[in-house]
Amino acid sequence: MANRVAIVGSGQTHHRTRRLDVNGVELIYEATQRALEDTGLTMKDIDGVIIGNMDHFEGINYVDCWSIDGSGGWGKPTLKLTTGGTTGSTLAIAGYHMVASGLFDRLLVIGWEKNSESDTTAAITTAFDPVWDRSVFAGAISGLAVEASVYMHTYGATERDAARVTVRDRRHACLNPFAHLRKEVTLEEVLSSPPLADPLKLLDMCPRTDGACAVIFASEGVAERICPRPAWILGTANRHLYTYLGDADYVGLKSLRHASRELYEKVGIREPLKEIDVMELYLPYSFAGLSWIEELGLCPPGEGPRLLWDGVTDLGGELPINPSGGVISCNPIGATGLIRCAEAALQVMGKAGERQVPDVHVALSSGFGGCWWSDLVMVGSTKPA
Amino acid sequence: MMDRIAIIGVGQTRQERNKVHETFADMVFEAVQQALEHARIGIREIDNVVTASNDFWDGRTISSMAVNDACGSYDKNISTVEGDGTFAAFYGMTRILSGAYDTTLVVAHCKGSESDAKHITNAMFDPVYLRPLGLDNISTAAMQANRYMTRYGITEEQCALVSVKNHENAYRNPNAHLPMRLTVEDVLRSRLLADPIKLLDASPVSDGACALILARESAAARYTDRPVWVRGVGYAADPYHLGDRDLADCDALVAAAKRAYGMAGIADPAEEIDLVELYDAFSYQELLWTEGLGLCGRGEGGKLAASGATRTDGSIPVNPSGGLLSAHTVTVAGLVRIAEAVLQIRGEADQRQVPAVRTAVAHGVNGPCGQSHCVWVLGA
Amino acid sequence: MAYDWLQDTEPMVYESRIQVPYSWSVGDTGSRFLTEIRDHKRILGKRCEACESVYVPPRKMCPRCFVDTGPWVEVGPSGTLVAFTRVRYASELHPGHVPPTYGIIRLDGSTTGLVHLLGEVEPNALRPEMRLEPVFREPRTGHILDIAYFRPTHR
Amino acid sequence: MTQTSEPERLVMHSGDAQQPFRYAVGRYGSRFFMALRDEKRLLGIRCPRCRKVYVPPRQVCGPCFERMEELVEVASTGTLVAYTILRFSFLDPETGKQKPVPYGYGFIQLDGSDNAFQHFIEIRDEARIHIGARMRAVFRDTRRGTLGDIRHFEVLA
Repeated sequence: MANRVAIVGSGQTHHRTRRLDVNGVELIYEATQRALEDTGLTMKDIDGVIIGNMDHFEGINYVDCWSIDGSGGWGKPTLKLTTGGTTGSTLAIAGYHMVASGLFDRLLVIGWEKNSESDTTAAITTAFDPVWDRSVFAGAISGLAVEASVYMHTYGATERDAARVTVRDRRHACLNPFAHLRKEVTLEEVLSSPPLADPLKLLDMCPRTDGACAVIFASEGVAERICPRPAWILGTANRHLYTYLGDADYVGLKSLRHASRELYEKVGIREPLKEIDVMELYLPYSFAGLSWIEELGLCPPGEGPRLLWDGVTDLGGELPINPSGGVISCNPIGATGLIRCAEAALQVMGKAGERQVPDVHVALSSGFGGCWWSDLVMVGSTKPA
Repeated sequence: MMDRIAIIGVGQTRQERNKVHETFADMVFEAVQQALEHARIGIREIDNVVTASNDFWDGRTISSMAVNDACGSYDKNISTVEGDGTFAAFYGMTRILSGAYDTTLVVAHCKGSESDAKHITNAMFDPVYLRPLGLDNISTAAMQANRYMTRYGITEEQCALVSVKNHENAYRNPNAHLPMRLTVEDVLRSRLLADPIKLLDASPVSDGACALILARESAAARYTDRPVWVRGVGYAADPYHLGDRDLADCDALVAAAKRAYGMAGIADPAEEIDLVELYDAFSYQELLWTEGLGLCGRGEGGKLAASGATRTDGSIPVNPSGGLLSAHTVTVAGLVRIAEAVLQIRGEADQRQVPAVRTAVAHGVNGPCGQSHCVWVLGA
Repeated sequence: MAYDWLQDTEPMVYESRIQVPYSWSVGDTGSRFLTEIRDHKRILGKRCEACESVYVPPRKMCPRCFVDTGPWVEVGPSGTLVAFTRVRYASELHPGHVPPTYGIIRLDGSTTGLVHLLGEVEPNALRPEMRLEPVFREPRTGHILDIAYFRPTHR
Repeated sequence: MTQTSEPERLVMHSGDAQQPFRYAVGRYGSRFFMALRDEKRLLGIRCPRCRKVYVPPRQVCGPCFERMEELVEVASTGTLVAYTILRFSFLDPETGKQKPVPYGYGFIQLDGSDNAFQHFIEIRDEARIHIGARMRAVFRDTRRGTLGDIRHFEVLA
């Protein structure tokens, strides 16, 4: 049997539009120091570092090497993972495997981003095939707009339904001191915000954010000594399905459907809506909050809007989603997936402050990116069998 | 102690100057198919995949997206290490040790022919303090060579011997890019790039892909009667700013080797290791890395090479494949070192076979002037 | 379809580029370093109070001890040559499009080396431990090349 | 470098720095472009296992992990399966300049293929553009063997 692994602490920067006071290395240092403070550990206790972001977002090649001053990786095993938007969640999954391997006891996992330092859409566009996709594609916004158009066409969902997702996440963000956009918006404000790509408008989309997140993963036996109520990793699963955009199946998010079914099976979840207490999902835009929760099996296809309007996913509802405010309120891309995992762990540990959901035993976090890819990490209060 | 992990199959494309007919995906598909055949395993029995690539070299953010179809990861768990393949293989190994998977496919690709190495390697350097100086991999390596040779009295002739040996070895490796019969004089007289590095002290830019398949012991037995065991792995990083370290040292390599040897129970590497495949991006690096790997004392890398010990017929053959000097595929190069070590241990290295290899070391590097090193000890 | 279409296909190449503009934050620590050079031709390092290392360029944190660095300290401006190379090939990335000479220079009072350009010296005259001094550019803009290069100290 | 005030915080700009690339199209893609350039024909490739036809042609069927080699001609007409109209301006990473907007962008399932082909869509009459619309490729007169040899797709009259 593999070693069990828990998240024992984390640190986030206060995420902002632009952090001129620090360079990228110093931003990483800030999050890392906060994670160490959170756990009472020093860098000497850390036996390895994993870090990730997207090269062309900051224009830095070999970020793992460049960031050593701030990551604490001097003299330590240091590794970089990069999978685009899923980078943060990919890092969390790696944190799990590397500690579960028995080769590490206290592993520092860092995701970061300085979106302010480049043109995000230009940078994202370089993620796609230079010969076939790049000249017509317009980054995440165009891809997501296409998905939204198909969802509306297939199920009759409306822009107003989607706006309800933004309203929820932005309301939740007011409770999270680390979130970037901490101001409520109304349905009307979302609907009347400037158009980006039909049917998406400015307030349907995530912002561009500077920020970093560091999470410490520890092995069984070590974790309990660091933290009275660690967040145990119950399971991970992911799917990175496509090479070409045109191969994707725009009705729904197949990668999330497949990954979640694998994860539920592993962990023994039969009714996710009832058995999972809170979700921190990488929903980069409003429509994802309708359609992707269907893929997670919370309701039948096309019924996402009903769950939203019924308040099921609000704080206080049956299954709160994104009590942190989610990605629509804060998106330092290379950190975003890891923030979801860190927030899910905070909920399990009971350390989520004003955004705490009562009695969380099982929490799910997700990452999204690449060519419609999905990563999942589930954490819980009880050691897995 | 960790469970036993085996490498059950390896595959590599030819490493060439310009694979203009092939996309990243084409190269990856070729390497993966070879590895599957070598391991006598089907793609459906591979339960997870780790790819390795570099977004700058590929000219593509999320460079792994190009090879999702070709690496056979459809509907499987997959991840991507950005950096040398030895590091990706390490992560691939932990995914088995974690208990989550039985068989990991690791595949790396790179095509240096598609970009301009000066631009790509300049981007390794800090944009505020270093990039404006116009630094690249060659000019920074030259400073390391200068410092190393000055501190220990290493000679240009000793460096040249490495180039002569490795290019000669490449004649026996059908996958190598640049086999050449050279004399020390040829190397010394070749065009000066940046003192003291000359053209024939430097590696070419090569295209290629390499794949390997890792399996836990119980799974390995189903596929092969010739598993190559992972006896130890270690990796570590030095600080970033070149002036923060003494470039004549390679502390990160020493630390990485110490971990790997510790895990493998190796006390006297020069005595216990039968063969080394290391990351010789420049001729002086083979000398420096043999020191870091503990094959000789500090400052004795030049003497070790001059003694003939590192030749294929010597006491500790280094890079019988021809090394990076004969084929430098960047992120692929370290994975090729592992693949070559595996072939040697299995006795399948054909003309470049070194007799009776039971324990071999493979080595990979990330970052400028060997900032981050990964060391593998493999055994029969 | 016949198999040989693969063989008689002309291999096409798509010539392109990546041109994403970046605006890197220098940060408060780096900004102080560069503005001191710009305004006062003074080179500053930062000292770690735990290990006594003095870093140039200055770091907000000591990468070895992983704590905030302590006081600013003025270093140099003269220093000692640790390692060097003369580049012999052309690159449009070289400042002024001239193949540069590089050095790692340990400025007096610093424990680390600064990578920079060397000038006013024949490559054959370069020696380890050689004494060097900075030549400042006019006008200065708050850029690492406000130090134009280091040259041998003439006594 | 530019600066902001209080305290002075410098920013380092990359200016017009760029990295050149020579992306290999590969045999499969090159074959597609040869047919497009020389004959205004569109080619797909069929998987021997699942029989799906993919455009553009590539060597590997991802789901089957099968090597493909059976080229098939597909139509230059098809059905719009998804689309959007870009209304915000952004930097084109291939030029470093703002991309002109608005422009239409969509996925067209070409007749005879099983996946979608991504391209610009002509948007002069937005009211006629909808999911399910029948589309056709509009070819350029001068073709060089790139995706731009198709100007865009337009709604069939």
